[in-house]
Amino acid sequence: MTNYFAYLNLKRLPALLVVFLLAVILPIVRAAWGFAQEPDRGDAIVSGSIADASTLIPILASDSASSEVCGLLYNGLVKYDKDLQLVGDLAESWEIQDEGLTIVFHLRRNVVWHDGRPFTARDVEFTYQKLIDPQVRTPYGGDFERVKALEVPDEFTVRVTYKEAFAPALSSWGMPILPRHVLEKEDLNTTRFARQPIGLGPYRFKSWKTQEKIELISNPAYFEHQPFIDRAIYRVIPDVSTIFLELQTQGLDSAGLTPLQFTRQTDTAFFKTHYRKFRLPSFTYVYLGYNLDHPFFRDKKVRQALNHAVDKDEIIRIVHLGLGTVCTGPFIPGSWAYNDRVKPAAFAPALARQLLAEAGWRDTDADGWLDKEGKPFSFTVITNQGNEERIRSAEIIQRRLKEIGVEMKIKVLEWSVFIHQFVNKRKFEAVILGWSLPREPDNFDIWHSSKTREGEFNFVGYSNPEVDTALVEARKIFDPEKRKIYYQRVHQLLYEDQPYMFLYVPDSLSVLHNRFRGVKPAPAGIGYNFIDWWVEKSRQRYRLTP
Amino acid sequence: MMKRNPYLKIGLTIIGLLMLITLFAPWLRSADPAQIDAAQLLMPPSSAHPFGTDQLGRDLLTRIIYGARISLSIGFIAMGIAVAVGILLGSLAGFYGRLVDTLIMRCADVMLCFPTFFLILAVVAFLEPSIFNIMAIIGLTSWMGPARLIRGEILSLKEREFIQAERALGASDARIILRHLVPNALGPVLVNATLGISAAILLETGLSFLGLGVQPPVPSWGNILIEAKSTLGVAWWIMIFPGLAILVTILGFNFIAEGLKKIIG
Amino acid sequence: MSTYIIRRLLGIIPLLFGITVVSFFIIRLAPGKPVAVEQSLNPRVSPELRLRLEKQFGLDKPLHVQYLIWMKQIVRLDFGRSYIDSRPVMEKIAERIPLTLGLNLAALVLIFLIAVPLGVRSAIKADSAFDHSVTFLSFLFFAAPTFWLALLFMQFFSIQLGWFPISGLTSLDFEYFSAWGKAGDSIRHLFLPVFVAAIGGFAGLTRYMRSNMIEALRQPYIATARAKGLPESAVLYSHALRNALLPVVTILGLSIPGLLGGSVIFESIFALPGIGRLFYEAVMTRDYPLIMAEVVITAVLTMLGNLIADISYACVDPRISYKER
Amino acid sequence: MSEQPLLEITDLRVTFDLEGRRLTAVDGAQFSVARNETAVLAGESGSGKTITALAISRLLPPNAAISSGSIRFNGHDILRMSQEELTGMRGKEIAYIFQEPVSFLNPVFTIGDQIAETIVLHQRVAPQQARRQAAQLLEQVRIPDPQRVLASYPHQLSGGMNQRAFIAMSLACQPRLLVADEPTTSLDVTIEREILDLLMELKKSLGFSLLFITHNLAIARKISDRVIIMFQGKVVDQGATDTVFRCPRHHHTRELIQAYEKIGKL
Repeated sequence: MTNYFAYLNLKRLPALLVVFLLAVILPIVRAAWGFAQEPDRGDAIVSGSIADASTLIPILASDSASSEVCGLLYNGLVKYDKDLQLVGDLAESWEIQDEGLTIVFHLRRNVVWHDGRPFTARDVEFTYQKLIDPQVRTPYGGDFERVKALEVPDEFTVRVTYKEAFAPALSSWGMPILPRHVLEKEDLNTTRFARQPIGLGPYRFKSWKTQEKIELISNPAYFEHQPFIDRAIYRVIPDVSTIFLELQTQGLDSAGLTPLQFTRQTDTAFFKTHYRKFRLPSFTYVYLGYNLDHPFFRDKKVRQALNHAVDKDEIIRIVHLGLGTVCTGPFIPGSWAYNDRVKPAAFAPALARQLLAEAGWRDTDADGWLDKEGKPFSFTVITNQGNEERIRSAEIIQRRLKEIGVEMKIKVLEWSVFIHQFVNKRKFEAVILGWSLPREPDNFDIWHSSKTREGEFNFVGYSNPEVDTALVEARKIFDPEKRKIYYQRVHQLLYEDQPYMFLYVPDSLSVLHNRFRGVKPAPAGIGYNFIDWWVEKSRQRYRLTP
Repeated sequence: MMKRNPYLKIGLTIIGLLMLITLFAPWLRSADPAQIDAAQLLMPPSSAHPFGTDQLGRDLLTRIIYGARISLSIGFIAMGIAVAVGILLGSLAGFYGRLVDTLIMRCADVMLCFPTFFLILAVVAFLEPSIFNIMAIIGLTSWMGPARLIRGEILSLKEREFIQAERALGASDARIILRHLVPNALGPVLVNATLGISAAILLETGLSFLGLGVQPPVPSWGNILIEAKSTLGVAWWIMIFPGLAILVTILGFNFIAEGLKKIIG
Repeated sequence: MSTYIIRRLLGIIPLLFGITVVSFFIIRLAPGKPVAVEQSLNPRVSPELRLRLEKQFGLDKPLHVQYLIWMKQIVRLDFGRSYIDSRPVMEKIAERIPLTLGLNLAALVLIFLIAVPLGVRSAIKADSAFDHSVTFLSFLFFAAPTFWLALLFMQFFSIQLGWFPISGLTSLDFEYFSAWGKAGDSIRHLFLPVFVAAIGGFAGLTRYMRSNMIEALRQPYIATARAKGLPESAVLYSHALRNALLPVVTILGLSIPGLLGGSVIFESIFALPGIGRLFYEAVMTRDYPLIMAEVVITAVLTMLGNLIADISYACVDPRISYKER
Repeated sequence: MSEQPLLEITDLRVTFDLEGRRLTAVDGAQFSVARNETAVLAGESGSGKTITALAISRLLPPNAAISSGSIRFNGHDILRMSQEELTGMRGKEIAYIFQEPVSFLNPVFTIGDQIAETIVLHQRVAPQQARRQAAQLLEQVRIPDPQRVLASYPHQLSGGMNQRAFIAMSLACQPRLLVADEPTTSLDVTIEREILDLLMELKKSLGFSLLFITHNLAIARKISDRVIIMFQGKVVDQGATDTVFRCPRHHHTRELIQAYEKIGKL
């Protein structure tokens, strides 16, 4: 005691005060401000999903419900971070060698599967073999067929050699990795594993009641850290109106919203007290594609004219209640490949008429419709049934085109018939469709002039040698800084050529119960840091054990 | 005939009024049912829009009136097809008997085993959900009722004296069937068909709910009503008015059927 | 009696054949291809892969050959595997069918419990205010589109009054409930769906019961019963009701397809994992093996339902078994 | 004939309400039936005889009503009876047999059940006892295989057999009055004779009054002590059988008799 008091000399008093302040007052202040508080564990998050998952083997899953659940169960070698940059996941680091022909991944060493077995390079090798196995019904084989050889020099190194340099390859290694020791002797197409998977992600599989719910529980051994929220529950609610009603009774914690739900239906005191709404750009765009072999649309001037005749802002205003942005090209707005010097064409009906007149389209018989060589400008646009937004967009475009004397008929088709008999066979005059905007900007399959066979994706028949070259060159370069030159050029050329009338990028709208803390919206959305979300003990709604 | 038959009276009044409304639709509401008005999205009922407006600012009353055209024609044409097929097959089966009868009635038995909605769903989903396809499919999956009725009536009628006499006079089969048997058997079929009309209208609503009904922008009561799903909580009028329109119409047809039953039975 | 049953049993053979033919060809003659083959316009899927999948599924063979292959399978009760998740189709249906059957059975019981007394009372008090209001109400319920009623009910009973949960089968903490808690929870979840499923059926059965009863009351044997000195209640509820009730058995059989069909809608809106919902998904993804299996199975169920109804009718109604059949 | 008649109907008027129109079916009928007497109520169809017969135990359809008159049975005013008194009397005091036994027997109960039901109802005996009595009754109406018939449903039996069973059921409680409404009309001539013989024989052995309703004057003449002729809802002629047939008072009776004489049936 005496010794202790001997320390207490006056000279040190200010320092002690500082220590005291730090030790006692700061935590109170921090707690009061609500930051850096130690997160509580517990509770569950209940998400509503329109569709059930089909399989929990990620390399077989092509639907978004399956992919979402798989996202919490598995990891890939790489992932996109909150700013859409490619970073390591199961791979700690990687090197690009031989001018892009070889990628060497160095794997994390402390990762274990949910059954306790260690994760090794053999699992990566196994997953790769399954991806290229013709017997396995995976839709993702394409990127991996370019691999010349995959070697495993040691337990924690994977060396992939490509036939030619292929930049999109790197992102393809975001493919979730499967456990070799469990699946080695299984037929992937039919294995029970699809419904009781073992992964290595932040959550472990608990139960799956078909068409009812999937339940996951947090993985204490997750290599980053155990998630704070104990359970993640996906409830299947096939009808949007039911989802909305469930939200009204707090039966769901998170769900996607329609624009109307976002702006009006959730604009109530109830929603404001219990929920938080998020509005982020979605990674999709909607367009009107022309069949470029059609005599009307061969002329670039006509396409540019039509682009001027349609008010995209109006479409966004009516169809998405203003929740979206005008689209100018097939890249994620704000991403490195996106060319922000490409500005949307002005809505200018007069200019449109003028351009059409220059292209030979005039209303010679004064019937209100433009014509050329005796043919009126009348075409049919097809779109798929079940997508209200596309149909409504079509109706608005129809009205705007009518104002400049162009008749557009709308035909709504059942999806499979639409794709198989019209789009794949290129039997259409114009089509309204959407593409997703992958984080990897390679657009080769959609725009390269070689991709116009039946069932391929350049079904509008676009061909521009400069775009072709740029697409091919860009694939060989890994460095985004150099790669972006090509894509930005492609972006510019596409907007000038107008093979599509690029319409809009809708916003992705969602609602989340406001008891969840640690949610930080970023360009990638909100889900990227899900394992850091937490709920204060007093506000937790679900218990894990009785 | 109408005396002391309040069901028939009410039913005919409802459906009669409805027919008049659909007939004179363009004069009743001059607006274009597809006219989008960005300034008038989801407006509650007012003097300009007595039933309010929908998500695209279209006048709901106009859409319901034009929707009546579509929905009623679905009802009538689908049932027309069902009755035509039913009469044809039923009278063939009843009149010729034996193999023809067995064959046709077995087909009817098979068709009756299927939950009709499943069949319709599968076919509508696979074909284009155009109005015509919907009518045709509903019609072709509901002929069994009329066919059975016609067959039964014909079986009991064909041995009657007047038919025997007609036959003795050398009348052709077709003449006997069309002039004597079918008209005599028509009563119960009429009741069945009236109920069938309302069933067809309801069926289209069900298909619309699943996104497989008449496709917008063509307004049908089904696809007008399903907008209520996406506007829950902000537009009660979209929930109430189209729903009531369907309700009253179906009620009308069922009342007529009930009234007819009274007359026939 | 036994000859009647045997004859009916033999009669199902051509029916079964017809059912498979219709199921197969209606579905397979439609244009378009399964989504599993189509892969929903995914740029990652090459045309070659699609051809390969087509081959794996046997879709490259001529249609009649596919039919024969399929028939060979289904006589062994093997309906193949789903295109979507490769699970055996029978397994997928088996896990869903109890819910749908259970729900529909509950709905039938409810319909019966409400419609029979109402119909009988209406008949006894024919043309009274009671009769007219029952008629009107049952017509009214019959006239309302199912999903519309469901939405109205959900808004009123679940949101305004908070009596029932909106959707689903059980609460999320179900497994932690006591046995009674579980039972209560299930009933609360299933009440609205069963009620909505039943509502369209009230009208039919009430009307049917009413006219049967009126018909029965007109029969001469009722005069006999009265002439014997039976009290009115015995005349109505023993002599007339028994006659009026018997044909209802066959109606129950006939109502199976309608209820099954209706389950597509209420299973969607109440988020219930039954076969109606499964069928809709199968149709939307063109999961041929699943669609065909489901059509066949529901048709066979309906057929068996009718058969059982007819046979039990023949058993309970002495008039049938000795007459023409 | 000095004692009080068993059944006495005075000025009976029955009206029907047919969708708002009033229709008089029985218009001031007046007649009586004495104990142990066989009275025949005759007339062509639509003359109101069946309605009159039904009115006796107030078994009229709901849209018919007795608008005036009185019915006295064994000293009681039937029109003033309570519902309980009525049901106690029906089947026990006054029994009926009808034209088409198959449709007047309930198709979904066995013959045994239907006979036993009446016995249990009025005699308050145990069901087994009732069943035994039923078997005896069937023997009494000369049914050869009573056990089989007891277990049979009406449509399994012939018309004659059904009518015998029906008679057995009606007589189960030894009624004072049996009202037989055209009980043989739907039967073959040979069966008709058998049934008539049976009825007369039972009447003799059991001793009840019989009100027999028929349009057939031949039968009327053969079995009756007294005839009552109805025409258009009115009783136009009545009296001892011989008297009426010998010198009919009303022209309609005359026409009827002449019609029968012409075809040689009388």
